[in-house]
Amino acid sequence: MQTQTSDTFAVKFGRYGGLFVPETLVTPLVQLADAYQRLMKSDDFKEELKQAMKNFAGRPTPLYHAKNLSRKLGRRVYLKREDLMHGGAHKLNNTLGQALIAKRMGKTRLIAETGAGQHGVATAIVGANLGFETQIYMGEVDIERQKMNVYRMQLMGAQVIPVRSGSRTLKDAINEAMRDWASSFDHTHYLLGTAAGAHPFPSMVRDFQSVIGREARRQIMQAEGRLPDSITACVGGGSNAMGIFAPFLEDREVRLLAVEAGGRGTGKTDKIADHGASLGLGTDGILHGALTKILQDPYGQILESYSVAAGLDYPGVGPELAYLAEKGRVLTKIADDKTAMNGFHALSKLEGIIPALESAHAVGYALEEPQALGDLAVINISGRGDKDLATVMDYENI
Amino acid sequence: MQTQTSDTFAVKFGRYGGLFVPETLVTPLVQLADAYQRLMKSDDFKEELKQAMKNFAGRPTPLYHAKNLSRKLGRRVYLKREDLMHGGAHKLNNTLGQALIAKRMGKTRLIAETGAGQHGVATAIVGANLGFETQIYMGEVDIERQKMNVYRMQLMGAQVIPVRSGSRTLKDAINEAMRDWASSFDHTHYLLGTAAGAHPFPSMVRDFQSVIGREARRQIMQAEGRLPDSITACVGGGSNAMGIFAPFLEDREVRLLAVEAGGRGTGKTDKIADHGASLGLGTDGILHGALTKILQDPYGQILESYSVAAGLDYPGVGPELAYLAEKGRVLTKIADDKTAMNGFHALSKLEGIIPALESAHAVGYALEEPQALGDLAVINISGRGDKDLATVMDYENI
Amino acid sequence: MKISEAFEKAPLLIVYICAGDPTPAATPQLVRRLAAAGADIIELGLPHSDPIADGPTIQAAAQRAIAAGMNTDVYFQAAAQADVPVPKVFMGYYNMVYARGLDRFAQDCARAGITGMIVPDLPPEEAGPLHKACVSSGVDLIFLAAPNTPAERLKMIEESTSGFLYLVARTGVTGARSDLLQSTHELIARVPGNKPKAVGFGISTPAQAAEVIAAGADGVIVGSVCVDLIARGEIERLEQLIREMKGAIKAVRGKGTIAS
Amino acid sequence: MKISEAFEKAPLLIVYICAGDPTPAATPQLVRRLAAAGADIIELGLPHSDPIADGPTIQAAAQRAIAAGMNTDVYFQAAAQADVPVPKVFMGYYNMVYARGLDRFAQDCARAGITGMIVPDLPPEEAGPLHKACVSSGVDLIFLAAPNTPAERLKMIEESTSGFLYLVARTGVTGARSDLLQSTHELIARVPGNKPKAVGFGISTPAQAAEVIAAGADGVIVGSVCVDLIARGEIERLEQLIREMKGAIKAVRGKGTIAS
Ligand SMILES: Cc1ncc(COP(=O)(O)O)c(C=O)c1O
Ligand SMILES: Cc1ncc(COP(=O)(O)O)c(C=O)c1O
Repeated sequence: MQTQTSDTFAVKFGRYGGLFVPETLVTPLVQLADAYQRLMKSDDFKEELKQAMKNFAGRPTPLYHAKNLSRKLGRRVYLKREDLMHGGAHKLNNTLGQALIAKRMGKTRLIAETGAGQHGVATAIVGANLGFETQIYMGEVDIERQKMNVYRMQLMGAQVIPVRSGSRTLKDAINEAMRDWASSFDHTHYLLGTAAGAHPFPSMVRDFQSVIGREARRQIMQAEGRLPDSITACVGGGSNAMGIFAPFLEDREVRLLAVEAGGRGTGKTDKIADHGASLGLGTDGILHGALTKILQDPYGQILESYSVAAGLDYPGVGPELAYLAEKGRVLTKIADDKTAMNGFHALSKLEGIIPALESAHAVGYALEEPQALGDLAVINISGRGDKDLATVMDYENI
Repeated sequence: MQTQTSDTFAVKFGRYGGLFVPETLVTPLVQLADAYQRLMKSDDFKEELKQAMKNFAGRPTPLYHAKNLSRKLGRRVYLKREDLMHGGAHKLNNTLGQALIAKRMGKTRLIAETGAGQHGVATAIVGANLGFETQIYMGEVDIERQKMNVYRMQLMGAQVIPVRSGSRTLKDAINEAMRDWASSFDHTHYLLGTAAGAHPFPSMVRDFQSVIGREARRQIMQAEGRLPDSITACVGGGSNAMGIFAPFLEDREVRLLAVEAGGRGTGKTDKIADHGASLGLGTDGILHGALTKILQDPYGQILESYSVAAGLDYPGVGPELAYLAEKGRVLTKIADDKTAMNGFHALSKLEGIIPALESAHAVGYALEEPQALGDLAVINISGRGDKDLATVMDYENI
Repeated sequence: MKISEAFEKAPLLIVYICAGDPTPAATPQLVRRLAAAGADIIELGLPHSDPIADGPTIQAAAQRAIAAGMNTDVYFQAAAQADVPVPKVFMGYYNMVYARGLDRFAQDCARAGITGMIVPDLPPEEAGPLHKACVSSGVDLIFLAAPNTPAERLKMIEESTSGFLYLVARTGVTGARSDLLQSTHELIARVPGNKPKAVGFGISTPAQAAEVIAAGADGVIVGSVCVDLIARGEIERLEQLIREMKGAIKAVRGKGTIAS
Repeated sequence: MKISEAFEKAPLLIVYICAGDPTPAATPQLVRRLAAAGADIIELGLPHSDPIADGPTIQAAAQRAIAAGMNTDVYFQAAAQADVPVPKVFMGYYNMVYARGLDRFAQDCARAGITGMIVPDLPPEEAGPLHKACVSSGVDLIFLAAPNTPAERLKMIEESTSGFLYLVARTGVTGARSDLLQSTHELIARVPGNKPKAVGFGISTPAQAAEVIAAGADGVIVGSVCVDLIARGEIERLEQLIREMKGAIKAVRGKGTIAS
């Protein structure tokens, strides 16, 4: 899967990726990469992960033939149901994998960043389940708007630490977690939540998430006897997208559609980007340890992003997606807030499935450009929308 | 499974059960019973249900060996993970089954009652998915305290009808749904949400829910090579309990523990019962079409029940449970609000699983009386607790 | 008075009220006024917390009555005090009967001069024990049939009922409506056997009452409209309505004169 | 001035400030005063929106500076205006360098009299392209080593760095602390090769500075404490501190006199 490695130091995807971090973090990351490489070859570890995925997380998730949505779009549409995962999103695929690694590395504490709180919840889940002390960095602004997820984390024994620096949102929570890790790596694992950041996170998170694509591949072959014409996934940092795309990368006939957040519109590029479309509208730069596509001003200051879906509200993207998009293997699409809301309502009404606002971007895009999907399409429903009800009510002034 | 039938009219469980409804409802119920009997023998129907359970609802749900809870209780404890079902609770097992029957009977509209909103949500899900017009009766009081579930139903296209009669809670919502059905049965199916009410609901709901127990039986045999010493489930109307108990009824060595809501305490029996323990503290009577154990005053007026878990806040219980409890096959236990809160927090912290407040009654009981569970125990986690966060925060003045 | 005696003078006007509404104390006198105005049978409802066969009007009456102190003990006192020359019939939900004990309930009826029982949520198939108690106490147990009752079942119900057969004019719950349905006519026509049959649910006008009698019924039952007038305190209008209804049905098929 | 020349007079005091804090206009004069007070090398930080290696003090300074209008163009103007007889060194995050273009950035440094670059989030392994640009422009590229850097890697970093080797006194981020750690001593002792080595991160007192030099370092870097005094407008106290620190390190292993 890895398109190029610069010797043993850090995986690169074309020119993207790498390991751009303060020296203090280099060795912890290298050790993590080593442990990860080693454990992914261990049958014992793989079996432990497999059992946890099955008995705790609820895998496999179904691939559901959405008959009503199919009728509406005039093609066969299947939904990969990550909304049925424990915790309510694909996030647990990754946190479970990383926490099991951390355990084997002898770590006793987990730290993580979170924006909407989904990754924080998924980290709190594994923290409780596997007996870690768990601390979650979360921007003060996000704490305010995601009270219920804050409470879920606390219920599971995690401590939520307010981040007051910068824009006080996700990107600053990542900064703060990295700062913590720079002095705590001895006993602490930094559990990054998406397929972005420094090596080995993009590869590791992709690998843990690619269970989505492996299952989907088996399931669509069983249901239809062929590969789909397209796979559509939303992109925040890129973990659910890379997770479902990865096992199909060699199948050139499968169109891979990455839908980013268009937010309030893609015009502005001042101090604040009114969107989260780093893949489509960003430029090359370094953020959180990797060279990738980012939203930045001409001097290299990172812009604040925006999306109604907190999980897509990030000014960077995983380096592998940046590479695949540039190569043309992944097609970059944009769905704005309104399109996402449309997807949210349509899937709820048509199928009785309330998608996460993040996933609703993928659905909304499909509703707008059905012909892009081909005859047989898979859409990744990365999470459920229960967490978003207050946001949607707010958005619609209910 | 049915212990006695009084010819073809209505199944009885010992003296419990039956069909005590206005004449207008007799024929619709008899027709439903006939259709149900017929369809449960149809391979075609069974296959359709099986596929929907697998691809849409997310079955099988795991049977999870909860290591931390096991350690705490000093015995092996497995959790049946109905919290991972689509919609967040076991309710969909039943609504999916009934809606598929309704479809085959040519009905175009679903009505249902709901208290906490879980059954309403599960009905709205199948309504949307299978193309029914859907109306949900819900007490005005419950609408006020379960705003998010009301919104979920509406998102999926269901109409929520406020019930202003009686105590304006679940029992009155059932009354109102029965009144609707008395004139709408031609094109409408009344989708009752628990294993209570008139024949054929108690048998039908039990049968649809008993997929829980069938899976659990297979799973525990696979994991442990033997049947459990006990199975613990919470009881509102009795659907999740009967669902997991039913396949074990013949296995006398498996202790079946039915945990009811003790609410604020079991002392009072004035106009309002401060609990929901109809099985343990109720007396014989007729409610919603069945002879069963109910909470009533000496004259036969139905008492208002109470529990912090809205889904257990019902002054009746399914007739089969009443029979099994009287026979001693099912042991009746009571967990009050405080015990349930304890279970809620303990499972969240120990395992990273936030249970529904209903299910938390079963967990709380287990924490209080671990020795009652034997060496190998199964606890049914009938739903997830996301719906209850505001309630718990309120309860704890957070 | 036995119900069967009353039906010798069919067509009859049967009037339902909710005992205890507005107060338990008011009930005996109210019953007397209804009988005086022309009611041939008084159906005296025992209010229940969960009246699933009833529409909003009777639900509300039941709530008022319960709040005013009505209960089964008070009910029988009130019924006994309501000394009228026409049959009194109990109407109420099975749980209220069950809670008191079937035998005791039937005996209490007999003692209070109640000669029939209508239990709308008790189909004949489930009624064995109560039937036995009623027979012991000499109380008629009256069953209901509905427009959607199939032929075979209708026959069984007709055979099971005693006193009269209660024909439900329409599917749905109690409550005044202004129309009458084709299905009501069909139901009346479909009934086998020779027992008296009275039609209720939704009948509120003299014209409807007349229509039902013309269609072959032996009695007409009015409920919600009466309960509604009582709720508004318009007892004289209620008496007037009873007189008009009585006139209307007797005009169709009567002895020519209005009783009392 | 070339960095290597400066280290001929080791031990050195290296002072970090955040360019543009409190205002871009104030920076050149501030640099002059620091040099005049005894700073042997000035590290001029280019503020970044996301300074992951920095603690709260420098984060806040960066935010103030950006708000006050600091950007890369302004930075180079200010640096050029800050004409001092000691080396000026760029300190900033890689994205700021990358955004301008590596060659252009190195050339701008040279043009502004900046003779070294410290990029804390750029390990040698990723620094190939910038190294080339620096060589072309005659600018030293200074790498960092940390207490948790393993031996082999330490060797590689020492070989890669030019100007001097930046030893991170402790794991974690920048920010004043009052202690010094055993691991700092060990790190100083562990460094192979002969390049000058300066210790920074958390050093804020003359005693700490002296301890570091006594342990074998060729320079000591102070940052957060200076930024803090600037934030409070206490420039004279800053000058005083620099004088004291300079005195302390020279007392350990110096030519006996305090420079300037
Ligand atoms: C449900 C859901 N989908 C998608 C995302 C976006 O993240 P990623 O791009 O890593 O899948 C998030 C992030 O929180 C999420 O919660
Ligand atoms: C999660 C959950 N568990 C249990 C119950 C109680 O119902 P039953 O006894 O039918 O399982 C409910 C009812 O809403 C529920 O939502």
